[in-house]
Amino acid sequence: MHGHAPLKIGDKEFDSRLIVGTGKYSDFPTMQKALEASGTNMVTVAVRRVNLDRTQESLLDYIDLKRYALLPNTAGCYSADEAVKYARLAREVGMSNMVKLEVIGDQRTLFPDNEELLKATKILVKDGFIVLPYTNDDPIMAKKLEDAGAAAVMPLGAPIGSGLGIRNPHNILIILQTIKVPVIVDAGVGTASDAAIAMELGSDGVLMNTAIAGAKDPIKMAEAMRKAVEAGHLAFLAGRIPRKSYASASTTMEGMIE
Amino acid sequence: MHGHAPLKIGDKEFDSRLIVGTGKYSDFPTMQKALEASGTNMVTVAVRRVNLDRTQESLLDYIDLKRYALLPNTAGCYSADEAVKYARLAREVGMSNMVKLEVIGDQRTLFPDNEELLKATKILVKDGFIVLPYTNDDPIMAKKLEDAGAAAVMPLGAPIGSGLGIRNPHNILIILQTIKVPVIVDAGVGTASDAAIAMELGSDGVLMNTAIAGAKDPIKMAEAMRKAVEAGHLAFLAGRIPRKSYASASTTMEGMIE
Amino acid sequence: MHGHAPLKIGDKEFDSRLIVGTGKYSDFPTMQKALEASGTNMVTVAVRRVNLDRTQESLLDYIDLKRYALLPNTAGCYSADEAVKYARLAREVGMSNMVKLEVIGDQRTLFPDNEELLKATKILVKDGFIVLPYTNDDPIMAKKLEDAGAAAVMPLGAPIGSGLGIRNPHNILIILQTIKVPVIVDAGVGTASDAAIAMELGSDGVLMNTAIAGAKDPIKMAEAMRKAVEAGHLAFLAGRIPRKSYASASTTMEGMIE
Amino acid sequence: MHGHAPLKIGDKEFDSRLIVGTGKYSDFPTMQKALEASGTNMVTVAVRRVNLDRTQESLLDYIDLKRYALLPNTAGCYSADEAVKYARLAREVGMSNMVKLEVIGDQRTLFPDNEELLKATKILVKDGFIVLPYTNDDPIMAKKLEDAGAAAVMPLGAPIGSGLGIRNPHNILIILQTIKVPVIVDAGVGTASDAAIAMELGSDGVLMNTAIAGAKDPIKMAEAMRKAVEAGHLAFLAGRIPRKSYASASTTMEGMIE
Amino acid sequence: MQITLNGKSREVADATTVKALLDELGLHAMRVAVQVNLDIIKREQYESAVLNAGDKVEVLTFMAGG
Amino acid sequence: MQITLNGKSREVADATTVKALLDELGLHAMRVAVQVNLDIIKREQYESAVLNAGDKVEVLTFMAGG
Amino acid sequence: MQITLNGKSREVADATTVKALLDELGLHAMRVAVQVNLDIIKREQYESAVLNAGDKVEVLTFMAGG
Amino acid sequence: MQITLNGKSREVADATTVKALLDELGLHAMRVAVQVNLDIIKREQYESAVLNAGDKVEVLTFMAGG
Repeated sequence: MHGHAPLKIGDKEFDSRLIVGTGKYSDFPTMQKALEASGTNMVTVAVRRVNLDRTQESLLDYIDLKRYALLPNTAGCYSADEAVKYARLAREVGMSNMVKLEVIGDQRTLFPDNEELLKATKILVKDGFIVLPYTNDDPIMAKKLEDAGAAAVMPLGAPIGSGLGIRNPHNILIILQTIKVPVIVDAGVGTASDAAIAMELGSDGVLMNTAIAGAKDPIKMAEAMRKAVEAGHLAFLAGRIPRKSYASASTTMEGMIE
Repeated sequence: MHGHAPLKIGDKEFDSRLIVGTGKYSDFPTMQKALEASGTNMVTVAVRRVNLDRTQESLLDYIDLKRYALLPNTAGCYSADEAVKYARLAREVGMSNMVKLEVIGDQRTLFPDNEELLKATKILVKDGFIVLPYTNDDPIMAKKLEDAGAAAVMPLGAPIGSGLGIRNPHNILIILQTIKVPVIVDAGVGTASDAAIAMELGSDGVLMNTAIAGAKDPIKMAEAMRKAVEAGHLAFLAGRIPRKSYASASTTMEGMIE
Repeated sequence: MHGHAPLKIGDKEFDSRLIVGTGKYSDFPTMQKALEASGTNMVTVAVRRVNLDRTQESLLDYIDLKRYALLPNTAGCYSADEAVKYARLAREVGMSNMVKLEVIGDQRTLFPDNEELLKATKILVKDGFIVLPYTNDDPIMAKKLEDAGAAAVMPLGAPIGSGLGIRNPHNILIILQTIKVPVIVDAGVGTASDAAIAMELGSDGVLMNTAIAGAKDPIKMAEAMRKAVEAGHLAFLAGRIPRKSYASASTTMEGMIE
Repeated sequence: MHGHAPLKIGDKEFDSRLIVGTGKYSDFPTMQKALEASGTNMVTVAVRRVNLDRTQESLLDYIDLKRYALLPNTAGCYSADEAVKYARLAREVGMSNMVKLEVIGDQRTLFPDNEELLKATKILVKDGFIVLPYTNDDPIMAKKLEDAGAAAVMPLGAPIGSGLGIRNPHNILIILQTIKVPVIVDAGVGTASDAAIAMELGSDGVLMNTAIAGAKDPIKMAEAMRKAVEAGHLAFLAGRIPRKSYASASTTMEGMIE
Repeated sequence: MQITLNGKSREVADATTVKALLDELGLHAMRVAVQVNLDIIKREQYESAVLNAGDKVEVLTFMAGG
Repeated sequence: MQITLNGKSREVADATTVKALLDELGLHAMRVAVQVNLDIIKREQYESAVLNAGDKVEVLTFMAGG
Repeated sequence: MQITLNGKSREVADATTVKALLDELGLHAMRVAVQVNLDIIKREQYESAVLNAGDKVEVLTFMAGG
Repeated sequence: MQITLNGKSREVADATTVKALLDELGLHAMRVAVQVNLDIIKREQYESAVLNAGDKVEVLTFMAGG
């Protein structure tokens, strides 16, 4: 049941329900400290050409592989074929057979092309990958992805990097009621309460990058996100009070002087 | 500046920015564990007749006074005179000269009667109390209460016990920009994200009771609230990313295969 | 009962539930056409020094007094005394004993100073005025104003000219359940749907100025507002469907080919 | 440009931007009056078995075909093949080659199966139909449907019959910026302001059924919807004021007594 | 002979045409669609289309729907 | 003599009445309110109300406002 | 003599002091507030404050509240 | 001979293997993926895979990304 069992993807269990991206940091040491502060166990990476001039440092020098599982993405891919290609290249690098599968449909919104995404998911699942597709908040598509063998489904809350929060919590809720594999809200989170809201819905996890990397103080924001995800998850488990239109006193009148 | 300095009320500083009520718990041991889990340093209490039959236990047997400051309230008072009377009785009990000043204007909403509230605030401040008035989200009234000597101002987010969250964050924000004394959002919080939102606005603290006591698992919810308040406060300090209508990639296209 | 009987203020009935301000128009002919398009029967005016140089035209040359009742305001007044003075000057001008009573508490928000507002209301009611106080969305204050003899209560939806809409519909609803005199939402409307929402709550009317005068095409927006107020009011009377979390088909499966 | 030119579907122009369903009315005369009050020029119908017992009246006896264009739907179809079959049966009935194409993906939400929907759209466009697909608020899918030859795209605001309004206006806006064919918000409208909001976004039209048929007074609600659609459309054309965090006076201080 | 009409079995004369069936049913030919055994029968075929025993006939029209 | 009219000093004949002032200003008596030194002058007093040197006179009317 | 204690009538010895009453009730003087006929009795007065027949005595303390 | 490496032309010895190329580039074989003319070269083939003049070689690894 969503949000209850520990987060399990493929056969790995993860203590933290927060997955963090490695992009957009001012420098690697800041990224490294932010990852630590976030308490995450899984970080996303991209597959790109090595830079042959020795000037740049390597990302991997700043990621402790004993501490963090790597989740390679297929960011920047606009077709199933291209995404499949990048997933295979990622696997060749040899540190993970998981893939955050992105097939982008439009440059301005970076919304997924679900038709191509489903195609790529089927190919990669058959090919033995643990596939985590980045999709929109369409419960019907979420079900198709689960049926295609996705290890988790990652609906967006809002456009990548927009910080608009969970635009349509009602759809996320319906996705949670519709599929059995873990639901990880990916994209849209702007601040701590957004992450808490995602978890309060019963989501199994949250994935974010810009909200941390783009904050004025990424390390502090990473800590905020760790606590927000835990807070939202605990609140989900604790069972919130119902909303009421009127007040209900927390102090009884009984025992007042008549 | 709000949210930056540690929470200071009168001359006392408080590590936790969460103030918790003691009402509505199923039993005192549950309350005791919830207070612990919340990490609070200040709890609200009411002033009521002692029960002369020995059957009931005493609340105070379950509150470690070395750990928690007591904030007596004037709940159930519908006039300045009555509230002043209860504040003085509270002081006589002799453990606090602070008072959560409530003057209720209507039974169904438990909204404050600001006219009477301001009157009572002036009287009690002159009388040496540290006054924390429970008011609505009216910035003009907040300023009048500050000018009257209130040690903090406690605007409501929504009706007491309603769990409707912060109905009008814009007004809370304006209150924060208008007054200098601590602003503590009191009433309305229903779940963790509500508390986070209150803190993200830059509030100095949050006061709640029903959201914890009324949860299916009050102890877990208390822990959720502790983390949510910390998360929201850290996010405020960290400086969130701006909201944008469109996406901004967290992974660069640079270095892709041409 | 709110929203049911025709809008009646003092002893005058008004066909239109839309009250329009005369400020901020690029020119008087545009204002005149906008007032016509809005279908309003009542327009607000300010009391200001006559300009002694003949260069400027007079507002009143563009307002057909057979068609529009005048509602003078006390805009710009920051104390009960000042507001009372302007109300009396308005009455001396001799076209109306109604007054849109404004006592401003703060320049940046233009929120009302309810304490002074209540004082001024009592004075002016005793003095025979038909008083329409501009207040915030506090149900307790609304009741005090009604008890003081206000002919209508005009809670704000959002700051004057902000176009932020009805920030806290829940409070407007409670005001409607609390008082008997007409409730006219004043300030905050930005576009047609805001006006419709105000009326759907059961309000008796809406007052606006900037939303029309500040639109790119004020005359078109005036017509939009006329229709929006009528639409919202009709929807209130018609009784909307309940909100449901899931779908309910508008077409039956019955009669499909098996 | 959306919302500017008159609503044109295929080669037909429609004065009204409101499309109304014929389902769920208590009786045909009420439906007939509601259609009149709504001012619509196009009504949706389903294709079902004729009832061979003469007891029931026929829907078509209550629809003036000179006044209303018929838009047959494929409600209740769960696959492209089934939807194509019903579209062809509808055409055989011989009053319209337009089709509101529905391919449902899930019974509880009645959300569309976009994969099957796209397939059916391609088949029916090739077959000469004027296809209006009911889809979700995914801009990428909207573009694919336009590219497949859809005459208009009809994104949902919320689940059919839910009355939850436009859950994600941001996506509707992006759809409007992404495609050129008319965008008609279909499903989700609960009351007048929802319809106004849909139009204020710049939509070309709104389609609804339950919001009118399910209202306590369907005829009054139909009139409300007519005005709301017109109001929202006019407001879109008029150009609303920008939202501002603070107030801006509608009355100048100039000319006050010093 | 027996056919199935809109899911219910019905006795009709041998070699009944679709047109004859519609007339017998008193249905306005201009307002229905007819399917026989999964094939849609075009209006111009109503006179020539002869039903056989056991045919599954569906006669549909427009009904209320959203 | 000198009076202050709407904040600006102005020369008027001695013993000018409010009515005379309004006439001189060409103002429609039915559309203004007059205040002299903080006191509102009722319309029926316009003829009898005589201004004194140094009086602060305010003449107001309805202007555009929300 | 009869007094009213927290709304219920009660028999106490004549000239009972507040302190005596609290002792009799077994109440911790450091944790209550006492009001007699609308006047709050300060703690330092507990020994000297003598109750009279018919006095309305209220003894209050902290209870659960939000 | 000339090959194209990550989009830039480069001179390498004839019959250079993928392994040789990586060594020459000083790249950790355990941290890269290699594609030659659209085919991914598995790690176990690095020693046997011989490059030809004009080959388009891509060497990729993990970089920062969200």
